[in-house]
Amino acid sequence: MNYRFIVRPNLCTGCRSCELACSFTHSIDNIRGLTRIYPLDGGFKDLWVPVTCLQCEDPACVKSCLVDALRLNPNTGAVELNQDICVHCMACVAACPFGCSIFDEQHDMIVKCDLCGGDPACAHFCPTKALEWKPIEVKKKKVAI
Amino acid sequence: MYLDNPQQLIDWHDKIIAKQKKIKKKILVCCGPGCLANGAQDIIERFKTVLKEKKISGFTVDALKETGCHGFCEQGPLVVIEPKGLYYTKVKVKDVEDIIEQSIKNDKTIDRLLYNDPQTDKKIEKYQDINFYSHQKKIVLNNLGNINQCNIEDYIANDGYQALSKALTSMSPQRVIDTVTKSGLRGRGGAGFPTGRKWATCRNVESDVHYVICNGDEGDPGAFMDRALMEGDPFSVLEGMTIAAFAVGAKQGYIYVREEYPLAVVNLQKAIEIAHENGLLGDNILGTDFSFNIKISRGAGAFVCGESSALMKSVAGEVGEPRAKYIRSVIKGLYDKPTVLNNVETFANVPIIIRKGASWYNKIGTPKNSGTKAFSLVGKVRNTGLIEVAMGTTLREIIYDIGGGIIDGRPFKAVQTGGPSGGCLPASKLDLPVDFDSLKEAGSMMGSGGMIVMDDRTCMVDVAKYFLGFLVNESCGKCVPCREGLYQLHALTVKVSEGKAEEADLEKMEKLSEMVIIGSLCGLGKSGPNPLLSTIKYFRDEYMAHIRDKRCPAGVCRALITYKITDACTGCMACIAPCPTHAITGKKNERHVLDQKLCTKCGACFAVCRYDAILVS
Amino acid sequence: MVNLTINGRIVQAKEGEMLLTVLRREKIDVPALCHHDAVEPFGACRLCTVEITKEDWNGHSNYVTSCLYPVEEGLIVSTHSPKVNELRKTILDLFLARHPNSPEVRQLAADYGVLKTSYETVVDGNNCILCGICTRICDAMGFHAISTVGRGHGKEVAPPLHQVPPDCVGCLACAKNCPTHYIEYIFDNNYLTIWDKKFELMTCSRCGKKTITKEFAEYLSKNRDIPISYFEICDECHRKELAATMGQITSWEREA
Amino acid sequence: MKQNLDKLSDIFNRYPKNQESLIAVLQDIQKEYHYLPEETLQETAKTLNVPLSKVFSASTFYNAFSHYPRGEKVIRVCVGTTCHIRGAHLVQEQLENLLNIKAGSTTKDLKYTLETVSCVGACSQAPVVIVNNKYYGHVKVSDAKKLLRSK
Repeated sequence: MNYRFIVRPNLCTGCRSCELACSFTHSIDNIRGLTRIYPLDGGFKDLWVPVTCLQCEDPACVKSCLVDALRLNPNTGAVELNQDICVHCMACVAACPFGCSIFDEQHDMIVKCDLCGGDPACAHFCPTKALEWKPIEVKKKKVAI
Repeated sequence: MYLDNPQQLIDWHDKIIAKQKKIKKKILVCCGPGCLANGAQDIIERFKTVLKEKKISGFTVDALKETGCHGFCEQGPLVVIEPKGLYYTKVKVKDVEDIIEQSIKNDKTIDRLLYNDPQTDKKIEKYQDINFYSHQKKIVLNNLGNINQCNIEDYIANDGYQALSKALTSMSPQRVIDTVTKSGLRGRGGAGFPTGRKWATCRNVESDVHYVICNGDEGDPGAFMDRALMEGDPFSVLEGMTIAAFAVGAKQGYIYVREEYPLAVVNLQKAIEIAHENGLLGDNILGTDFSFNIKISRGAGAFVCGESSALMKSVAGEVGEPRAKYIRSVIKGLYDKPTVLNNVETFANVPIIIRKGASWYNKIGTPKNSGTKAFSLVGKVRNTGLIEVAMGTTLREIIYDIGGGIIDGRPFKAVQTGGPSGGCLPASKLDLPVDFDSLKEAGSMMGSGGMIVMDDRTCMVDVAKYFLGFLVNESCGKCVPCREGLYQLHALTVKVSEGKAEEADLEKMEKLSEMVIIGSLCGLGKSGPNPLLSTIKYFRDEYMAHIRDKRCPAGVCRALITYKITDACTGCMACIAPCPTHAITGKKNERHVLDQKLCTKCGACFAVCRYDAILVS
Repeated sequence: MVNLTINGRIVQAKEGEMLLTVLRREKIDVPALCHHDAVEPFGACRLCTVEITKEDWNGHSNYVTSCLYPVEEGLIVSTHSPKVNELRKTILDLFLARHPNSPEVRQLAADYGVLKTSYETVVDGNNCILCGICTRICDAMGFHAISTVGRGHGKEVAPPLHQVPPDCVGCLACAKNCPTHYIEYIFDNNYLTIWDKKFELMTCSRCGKKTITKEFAEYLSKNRDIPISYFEICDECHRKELAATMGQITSWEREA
Repeated sequence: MKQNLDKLSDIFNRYPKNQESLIAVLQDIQKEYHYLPEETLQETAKTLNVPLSKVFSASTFYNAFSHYPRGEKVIRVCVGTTCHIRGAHLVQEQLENLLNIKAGSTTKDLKYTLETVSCVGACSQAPVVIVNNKYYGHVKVSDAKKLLRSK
C-alpha cells in the first residue's frame, strides 16, 4: 500500500516530540543519533515548521554524491544514504538546498531522513497530527505516466 | 606476394623450394643472444663485404643466412655451412675470409675452427655428431638454426603457414581445439595447464570480443628460450597465435614482450608487417572470412607482469598489479573479456601439432607430459646454451650428456629450475624425469625453462637470499604477505648469511614461508618462498653450518669467509691493482701479503689469480 | 539464492554476492583493512582470508579472501580455523613490524594476541598500510588526484611527481576513510590544506560558517548540474530559510 | 631543467591517443630523452587523456623508466641468476667502488649511470655487462676499469 508523509505547519506546536522520536529511533549502540527533523520558527508568531527532507523528485544530494551512496528506495520513496558506501566528503551536506543532509558529529557520519524505512517515528509521536503517515486513498482517475 | 587463397600458398612454397635448390651451399651465421654478445654482427658484415668483393660464381649474399639461436652459445659465434653441416665454433672476424676461401670456394674443412670434444679430445666436423646436439630432440627450435630470422620465404619453405591453411580450410574451430586437447599440449609458461582445455573454456564464454595474448615476458632470470624463439622464428609464434584466434574466435591479439628484448620487438614487428603484406594477418586471411590482427605491447621491466592478470593490466597501459583470480582470465581477462593467454613456446608448438596431428605429437615425451621442452642450460655447466629435449628426459642426461658435466670437473651440487618460483634440486634428484608433475612433486617447478646448474662453490643460502632479494625488488607491493613477508624472509636469509641467525630462525622462516604461500594474492608470492623452502629441505646442513658453525662451506657468504694468500703465490702482482682497498701489498716475485683489516672480501684478487694462490675459507 | 555453510551454520545469500558481504550481514567478525563498500574489492590486506571447502573436494581446502570471493552453492566456510587465525596473526605481526606506531594496527594485532612483532622492525616504517582505499576512492569519485607510487616494499601513496596534486579538489575523502588516519589535513581559518595544497573554503553568506572547498563546490556545480548558489548557504541556514518559506504555506504533502 | 619538447608530438603521433598507448609512449620518451622529464609526463597525461596520477604511478612502477637524467654512458650489470652465481655482484661492487655511486644512480658529472638488470638472456656469457647497449660477456672483476673506458 502507498503512503504519504504529510506535514501541516499550522498544527505544529513546536513541542519537539518529533525530534526526540527521531533521535531515539536512530540511536547506535544506545547513543542517540542526531535528529533529522527540526521544528523551526516559521516567521509568524507561534508558527512552527517541522523541517525535514522533502525527498525531492530530482534530488541535489543524489546528484552531488560521486560514489552513489544516496539512492531512492522505491518502496518508501525515501532517498536513503548507504553508510557503508558513504565516503564522508560532505558534498550532499553542502548541496542540499534545504539543509536536510546533516553531519552527525557524535557518530562521525552524515545523516538524512530515511522515513524510518517506511514507518516514520516522528509521525507516530506527533501529538497534533502536524506530521502524519497516511495511506493514500485509491483514486479513480489514474494518469498514465 | 599477397595470398588470396590457400592454393597460392602451396604454389609459393613450391616456387621457393625450387629456387632454394639452386643454392649449392648455405652459410648459416647464428644470431642468437649469445653469439650476438660475442660479436656475430661483425662477422655477418664481414661475410657480406667479402662475398661482394670476391664475386664467387654461383654465390650471392642470398647464401648467407642470419639465423636464430643455434643453441650452443658456449662455443659462439657459430657458423654452419650447409648442406654438409660443417660446424665452426668461436669464429672471429678474421676467420671469415678463410672460411670463404676454404669451405665455400673449395670443399675443405678448417680444422682449427672445429669443435673439440673434451672427452675424446678429437675434432668433430659436423654438428649432428656433437653430444650437445645428438641428445636433443628439436621440434620447436628446429627452425632457429636454419632460417633467416625474418624471412617469410624461408619460413614457408620449412612448411610454415601450412598448419594455418589447414586449420582455416579443412578444420572447424572445435576440431582445432580437439586436436590441441588430444595432443596433450600443456602450457609451457611453467604451470602446465592443458592448452586445449583453456581454449575450449574461452571459446564457450559468450562475448562479442575475445582476445589472444602471447606472454613473451620471460622474466625468470636465467631463461632465454622465448627470446630466442621471438627473435629467431617470429612467424611460428604469429602462426600459432593466429590458429588460436581462429579456434577461440578472437579478432585481436597482443604479444607482450619484455623490455630487455629489443631485438625480439624489432623482429616480431617486422614479421607482423610481412605477414600483413602477404595476407597471412589482417582482414580475410588467405582469402577466408577469418580476420585477425596482432599488436605488440612492450613491457617495461616488471617481473610480476609475467603473471597473467598483471600482464593484462600492463597491456591496457596500467600499473601491473595482479588481481585475484577467482574469476579466471579465460572468462574475464583483458578489458574484462574472455582471453586466452599462452606463452611463446606454447604458441610455437601449435602449428606443428596442427600440421603433423595430435597422435604424432602425443608419441613424444611421456603420457601426461607430451612433446618437448626447451631449456636454457646455464650456470656452472660445461656446455651452456639453448636446448630442447623430449619431456621425461632425466636431469642427469641433460646436465651430463648434453651439458657435458660441470666446469673444471667440480662436483655437481644442485640444479635450479623454474626461476624465482622454482627450487633447487640436489644430486639425489638427478635421475628425476623432467616434466611438469615430477618437478613439482620434488619441490621445484618447470617454470619457463631456465635450468641453472650449480657446483660446490655455490652457496645455497646465498642462492635463496638472491632469489628473495630479487622478489622483494619485483613484488608489486599490493598484498601484505608478499610485500612484507618476502621482505622479512629476505632479512632472515641475510641474517643467516651473516652468521647472526639462530636455529629458531630456520623454523621461523619455514612457518612464515607457509603463510606467504597460502596468504599471497598472486603466483609471485604464492611461489616466492619455493627457492628458500627447497634449499632448506635439501641443504639443511649448509644452513646449519652458517647458523651453528658460522661457516660458509661454499666460500661465498662474505661475513663468514676470509681470503688468504698461500705459498703458491709467485709474486706476479696481478692481484694488486684490482684490489679496491689496496689491501694487498708485495713486490715482484715475492709472496704478497693481504691485510685482513682492509680486505672487503670483494673477490677481485681471487678472480685474477692464475696460480690458485688465493684461498677462501 | 545459494545456500552455504558458514562455521557450521547454513546461510542463504544472493548469487554473485561476495563472501565478506555475507559474513558482515551475518555479524561474523572478520577483520579487513582494505575493504570499503564505495570501491571494488581489492584483496590487498588478506586479513579477511577464510578457509573454504566443498563436500566433493575430498577433504581438500583452499584459502581465499572473502572480500573477492563470490558465494557458491554448497560452499563450506570456516572463518576462524586454526590456519586462518595463524595467517591473520602472521599478517598482523608483519604489519606491526612495519607500522609499530599505528594505534589501529596495534589494537587489531592485540585482538589477535600479537603484542610485539617477532620480526625485524622496519626502520622507516610509517603508518600507511598501503590498503589503497584512498587512491581507489579518489579514482571512484573521478578525481584521480593521488595514486600509488613505486612498487614493492618501497611503494607509497603520493600525489603525481610528489608535487601539489593538480586534480585534487580537497574533498577529504582520502583522509576520512584512511583506516590508520595517516593522511593529514589542516583547517586554518578560511583555508584547508591537504597534500600540501591550500584550498579556500566556501563561506555561508548568512552566518559565515565554513563548508566544503570552493574547488569542490565548483566541480559539483559544473559536472553534476547543481546551481552554485546552493553551496553559498550552509545547511543550517538552508533549513531556516525553508522554515520561513514554508511558514507562508499552510500545509504541503508528498506522495510516498 | 627545461627540455625541448618538439620531439614529443612525433612520439604521440605514433600511437592512438588512449591509455593502452601509455607505456609505449613513456618508453619512446625515455629513449628520446634518456629519462622522463616532468613536462613530458604532464604532456603525456594531457595528450592521452590519462590522469597525471596514473601516468606517474605507471612510470614509477616499471623499472625501465627513470625520472632523473642519466649519464652519457649507461652501464647495466646483469644480475640474473646465472650471472649472480658467476660473480656478477662482485663486478657490480667493483664498478660501484670505481664510480663511487650505488647501482641505480648517476655520477654527479653525468658521465656514468650504473644500473642492474635482472636478466638479459645472455646467460651463456655470464657474467654480462652492457655498456650503452653493447654486450660484454665473461666479465671479471678486473675488467671493471676497462668497461668504464670502453666506447
